[in-house]
Amino acid sequence: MSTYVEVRDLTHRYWDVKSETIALKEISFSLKEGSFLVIVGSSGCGKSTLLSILAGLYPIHEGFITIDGNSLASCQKRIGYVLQKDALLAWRTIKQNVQLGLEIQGIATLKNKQYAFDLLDQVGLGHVGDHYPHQLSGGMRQRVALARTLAVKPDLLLLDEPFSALDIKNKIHLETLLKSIHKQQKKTTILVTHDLEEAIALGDDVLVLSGHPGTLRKIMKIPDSIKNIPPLEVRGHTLFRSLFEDLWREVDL
Amino acid sequence: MSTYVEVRDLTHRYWDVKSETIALKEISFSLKEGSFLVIVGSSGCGKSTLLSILAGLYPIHEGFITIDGNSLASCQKRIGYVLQKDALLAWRTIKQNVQLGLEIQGIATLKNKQYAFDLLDQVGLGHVGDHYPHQLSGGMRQRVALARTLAVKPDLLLLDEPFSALDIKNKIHLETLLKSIHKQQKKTTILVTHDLEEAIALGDDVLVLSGHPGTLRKIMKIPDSIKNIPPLEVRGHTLFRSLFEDLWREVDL
Amino acid sequence: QSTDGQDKKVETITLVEVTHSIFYAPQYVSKNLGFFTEENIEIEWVNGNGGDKTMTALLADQADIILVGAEAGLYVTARSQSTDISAFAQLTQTDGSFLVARHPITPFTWEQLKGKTLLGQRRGGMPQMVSEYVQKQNQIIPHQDVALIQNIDYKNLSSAFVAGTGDFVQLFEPMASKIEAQGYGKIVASFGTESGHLPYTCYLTKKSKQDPELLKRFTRAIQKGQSWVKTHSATEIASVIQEDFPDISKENLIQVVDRYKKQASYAEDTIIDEEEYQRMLTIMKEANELPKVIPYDLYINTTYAEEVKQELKQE
Amino acid sequence: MKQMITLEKGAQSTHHARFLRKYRLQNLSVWIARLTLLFLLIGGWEWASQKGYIDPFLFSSPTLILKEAQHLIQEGVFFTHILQTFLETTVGFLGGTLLGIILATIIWASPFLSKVLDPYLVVLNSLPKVALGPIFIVTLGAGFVSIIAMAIAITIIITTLVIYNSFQTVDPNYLRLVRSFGANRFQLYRLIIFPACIPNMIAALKVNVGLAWVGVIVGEFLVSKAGLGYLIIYGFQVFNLHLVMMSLAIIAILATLMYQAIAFIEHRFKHI
Amino acid sequence: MKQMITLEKGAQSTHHARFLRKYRLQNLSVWIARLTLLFLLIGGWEWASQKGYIDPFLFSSPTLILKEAQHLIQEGVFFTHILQTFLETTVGFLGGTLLGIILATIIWASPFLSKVLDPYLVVLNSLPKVALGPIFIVTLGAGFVSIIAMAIAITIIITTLVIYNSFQTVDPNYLRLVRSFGANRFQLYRLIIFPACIPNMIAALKVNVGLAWVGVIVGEFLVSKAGLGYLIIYGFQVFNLHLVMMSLAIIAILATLMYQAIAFIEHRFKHI
Ligand SMILES: Nc1ncnc2c1ncn2[C@@H]1O[C@H](COP(=O)(O)OP(=O)(O)OP(=O)(O)O)[C@@H](O)[C@H]1O
Ligand SMILES: Nc1ncnc2c1ncn2[C@@H]1O[C@H](COP(=O)(O)OP(=O)(O)OP(=O)(O)O)[C@@H](O)[C@H]1O
Ligand SMILES: [Mg+2]
Ligand SMILES: [Mg+2]
Repeated sequence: MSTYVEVRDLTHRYWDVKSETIALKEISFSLKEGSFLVIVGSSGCGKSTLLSILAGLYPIHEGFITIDGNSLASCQKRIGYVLQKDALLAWRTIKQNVQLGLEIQGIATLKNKQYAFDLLDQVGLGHVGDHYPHQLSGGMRQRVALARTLAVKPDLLLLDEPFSALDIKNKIHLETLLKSIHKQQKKTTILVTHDLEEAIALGDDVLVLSGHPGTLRKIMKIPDSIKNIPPLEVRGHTLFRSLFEDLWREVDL
Repeated sequence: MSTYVEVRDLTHRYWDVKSETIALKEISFSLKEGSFLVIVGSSGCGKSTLLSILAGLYPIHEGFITIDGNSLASCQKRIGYVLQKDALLAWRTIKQNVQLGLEIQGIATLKNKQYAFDLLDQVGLGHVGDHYPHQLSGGMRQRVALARTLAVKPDLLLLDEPFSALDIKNKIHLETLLKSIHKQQKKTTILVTHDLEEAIALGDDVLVLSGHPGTLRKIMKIPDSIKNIPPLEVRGHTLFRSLFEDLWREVDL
Repeated sequence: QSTDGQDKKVETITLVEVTHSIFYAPQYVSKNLGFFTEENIEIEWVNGNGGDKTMTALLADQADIILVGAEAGLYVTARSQSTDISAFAQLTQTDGSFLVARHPITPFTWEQLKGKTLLGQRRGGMPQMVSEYVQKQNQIIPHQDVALIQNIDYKNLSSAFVAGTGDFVQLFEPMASKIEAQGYGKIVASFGTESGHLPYTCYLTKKSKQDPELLKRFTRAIQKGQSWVKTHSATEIASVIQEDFPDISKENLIQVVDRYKKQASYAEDTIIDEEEYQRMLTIMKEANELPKVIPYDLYINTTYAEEVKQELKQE
Repeated sequence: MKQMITLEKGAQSTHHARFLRKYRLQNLSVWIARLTLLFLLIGGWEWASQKGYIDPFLFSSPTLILKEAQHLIQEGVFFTHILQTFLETTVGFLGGTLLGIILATIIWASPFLSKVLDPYLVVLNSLPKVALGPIFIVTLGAGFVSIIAMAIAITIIITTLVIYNSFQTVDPNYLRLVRSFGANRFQLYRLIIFPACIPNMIAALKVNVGLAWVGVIVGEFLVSKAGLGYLIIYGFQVFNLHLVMMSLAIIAILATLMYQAIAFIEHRFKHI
Repeated sequence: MKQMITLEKGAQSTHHARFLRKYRLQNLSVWIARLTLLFLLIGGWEWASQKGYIDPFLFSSPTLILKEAQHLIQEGVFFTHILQTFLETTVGFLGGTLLGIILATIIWASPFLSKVLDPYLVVLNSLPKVALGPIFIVTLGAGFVSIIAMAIAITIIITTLVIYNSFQTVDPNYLRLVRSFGANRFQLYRLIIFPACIPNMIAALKVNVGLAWVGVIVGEFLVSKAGLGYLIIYGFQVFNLHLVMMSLAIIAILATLMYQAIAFIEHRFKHI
């Protein structure tokens, strides 16, 4: 597999009249096609900033990013982005929510819509298509958000703490779902989390950011023996504890 | 040690004009003085309801509760309650926040205030006493909330998901703090969480609620070998995994 | 000088005038020439901004004396059970409004109103009733021969006319003169001249609260002002009242006073004649606004006016 | 016993029945208190004016007001006046709201424009619009249009500010989401900003009803041949205060009804 | 070059400097646009009236307004009028706000009372208060008190509703917290409800300033011997529209200043 995402010397600064905040400093890493990268780090170390830049929401001032060899700007529509807050539109039914991305990109054909509804089935929510978001629980809403993003068939999937507001049962259920989707579709995926167990359970690699400004501290490879088992079982795996403690030491409070 | 908290056949119903929701059904358990009980269960199974009743916020319609042999109503001031949302008063400094309970109970003597400020030191926040809450991080704010409740020297400490909004480092740091305070003050404590690992790391016993209406499913004893080690290490303990899996099976999604 | 000795204590009267106008020149003359002071009266002047509010002020005991159109008292007496209101002196005896044409017309005849639009005063007020009365007197049927706009607040009439509404407008001074001076129209007739004498603007008080001696002194002060106005030129009057109208130029003031003086709008004495009163009732009846006929004696009190006139004549 | 059963209708358990009974009894007592208060206010007014404690000529009385209304109904003009004012208010407040929304949209579309206009909007907002009446008469003529303009003038700026404000407080997560899908500014508006603010717009409507009534009444004070504001002015002119009070009462009732209608719509919208 | 440095003052890096420059240049251009607009409006008005496109007799003109002001200043009554109205407005709006807070507190203290009064508040809220003027004159007299009453009548109900509403939306976590400490209802109010709602109260003040101005101006239309509302009425009576326009301009300026003063206080409170 070839390098798909390439981040080089990326520095990001936030400005206001009074001061400058350096959120990321000289971050470089690359990602193979179809791989699953998890980014962890303490609060405020720039995880969300990095993901937002990759999602094309902020301009790049220093450094550069290429996707499949092209500049980031030219690939905007090939990137899917899932937020911690599900951001389901309260005034639309679940079905209408799922096809939002298709409408925006002007590709709401019958076929594409059908694909979106199939995804809804796949996340186990085909039966609530005509409900409104407020009628769903937190876990269900987050599954809808995932289906909505997948509906536009992104080549790169970005997830910013998608499960952090869920309780442990829901969280593991969704982790399992995400992992199986990833295995099946082989979509390049970057997930941000502050849950170290989640990172180990899902990632091919775990990237640790640290400090203010956020710098790349370490990239940890997850052994193949763990990669292919479901998230719940990973947590009981013999290697798990030592991986967790390695990560724990790297992440600063 | 003697029985301190006694809950018998407690049923709680919420009413509105259209319908009745039974939140808890015939819950009975007792708690020894100085022990640490953790309550877990899926979302909506009545954990917060149970804690609110113990905190005297809802009247008891069916069943009864005694604290140290007395009726609950007569012990209101001996109960301390910490919420998931820290609820620090935004317009008061940290010091003023910490002495809020003392003011309400009319015991804001110099000595008691000093005790409150000592607690603030103890949770490691003596240096930010003159700051306002918005200047503190989530973990710091929750520590202030804990100190505020401890300041009125409650005999029974109730905590409703106090750490669920924190990231993993902060969470474990605060768990460690709480565990050490419990060990030192030997205060009877009830903690609600949906984090099963936290339950095992902190509790002497773990009470599992399940279903709608919430019923008592199981009370699990935590082995002594785990009880006395810090929360981070508990997670690596040999017994941990099987305890976790036992709990996992009991909690319904 | 005053018959009641100077040693008497000065009494204060709250006087609410329906509006502040050159039409009421004699009372400002009395004020500025000290006629009130001579009578040991101090006046607290309040601008009532309209007949309704002025009348209300009297009814609610916020005023001792009000200067208002006589019809206001008639309405109140006719509609309430009480007959407490009485008019005891008159200040002006004709309507004070003028017919202003958009373009100069010489000579003007009322015939020329036919087929045109007249921007009139509001329904229910004396000026509007007088206007319709005068039209009928001149063989014009209101609302039929001439289109009448009667829906505009009196404060905005001149603006509306200048902005292009109507061929004719019925205006008070100093608006009429101002419009003429600016070349937006020409005064072609006077409603005051046409209608004949009426008890137009009068001083009203409550019978139940009146202090005969004080009212008499008040009437005397007004009478003195009226007599002074009668015997002096428009220019002299204008100089005396200029301080009450700082926004109006001297020439304008002279012109307006002169116009009112010439058509005898300023009453020469304070007595409200029965004949004039009956004419007013007729006008109101024709306008369909008279709820009920009020006998002269019930509403009008000429005792002070006559006594004062008598005494001043003797001096 | 019959009544007991009604009070407990829909109960799902004996506990629930007890709750429902208490709840419904309390509701009942609230209604009784409301009606008693109403009765006391109106009855007291009538009584005081009959006994002569207050002057019925100045303060009117319920029966005299009813008599006045009867009189107008007999003359066949009662509903004409009401309809006139009601129509003006409706047009004025729909117009003000619509224009406010359009203005807010324009300002939202151009951040530069919004910054430039900001101080002007503050000034226009603080200016007591009731003082502008004469200017409308001069520019728009002495009729219907001026009255509507008054109602619009009073509502438009506050609507613009409220709605522009609500445009700006739309959950930023929504914006990140649609921008990540590559939406342009127009799509942003059509798919997110506008629908997300519909509840706020309805809330603005609620405020605007009251303001539109003020505008129309003030407008009718200045220029009118018919309508409730006209009746008030005319009533004062000829000292018929029963007419004034009657008009005020009708205005109060109509304004309340319109307000409640919008509150009802608002309630419905919350429940989709 | 001097200017460059000022534009980049406080920069913490070359990137920040670039940002600051852009930001400040944009700010500058906003100000330039604002002033240009102001100049165009005033200049255009003056120009159009000098050229005779609009009638200065009806619409006045900036120079004529200034002349009018100068005239009043020379007579020494300019500031008397302004002070009068300013005073009335201040008293009216502080009074309305204070009474509104007190009323909201009373209603909050008794849930039963609040339910009973609810429909009455809705009616009072929808009633156009400007129509009540004459009633104040009858009961309170033709003076200062009536004007203040008008301002208070316009502000009090909306204040009560807004503040009562904000009392009810105080974060329930705060309430659980202090109740778990065993607080009584008075402590609840003193320690939580009241301080938590101070920002909302200040926001209510912001709305009230505008309303108080309306109330005072309308009040002065009804009864007054001095003040800006009086000048407007008087200006119409003597057909001196420059006086009217001048008064309107002063009202706009004063109302804006008061609004900004409260916005400033609001801003300060947000930053504790
Ligand atoms: N819009 C912004 N303007 C200014 N500074 C910002 C902005 N957004 C984030 N920052 C700052 O940038 C740094 C990184 O923020 P970021 O949100 O990327 O962190 P994070 O790792 O996602 O944190 P968390 O785990 O809390 O979500 C922080 O110091 C934050 O204060
Ligand atoms: N005030 C209320 N009125 C009516 N029903 C309520 C109320 N509060 C809670 N409930 C219902 O009671 C049940 C138990 O709620 P509770 O908040 O105690 O659950 P929980 O276990 O704390 O859930 P979570 O993990 O989401 O905090 C739920 O079905 C909920 O819908
Ligand atoms: Mg983040
Ligand atoms: Mg809960």
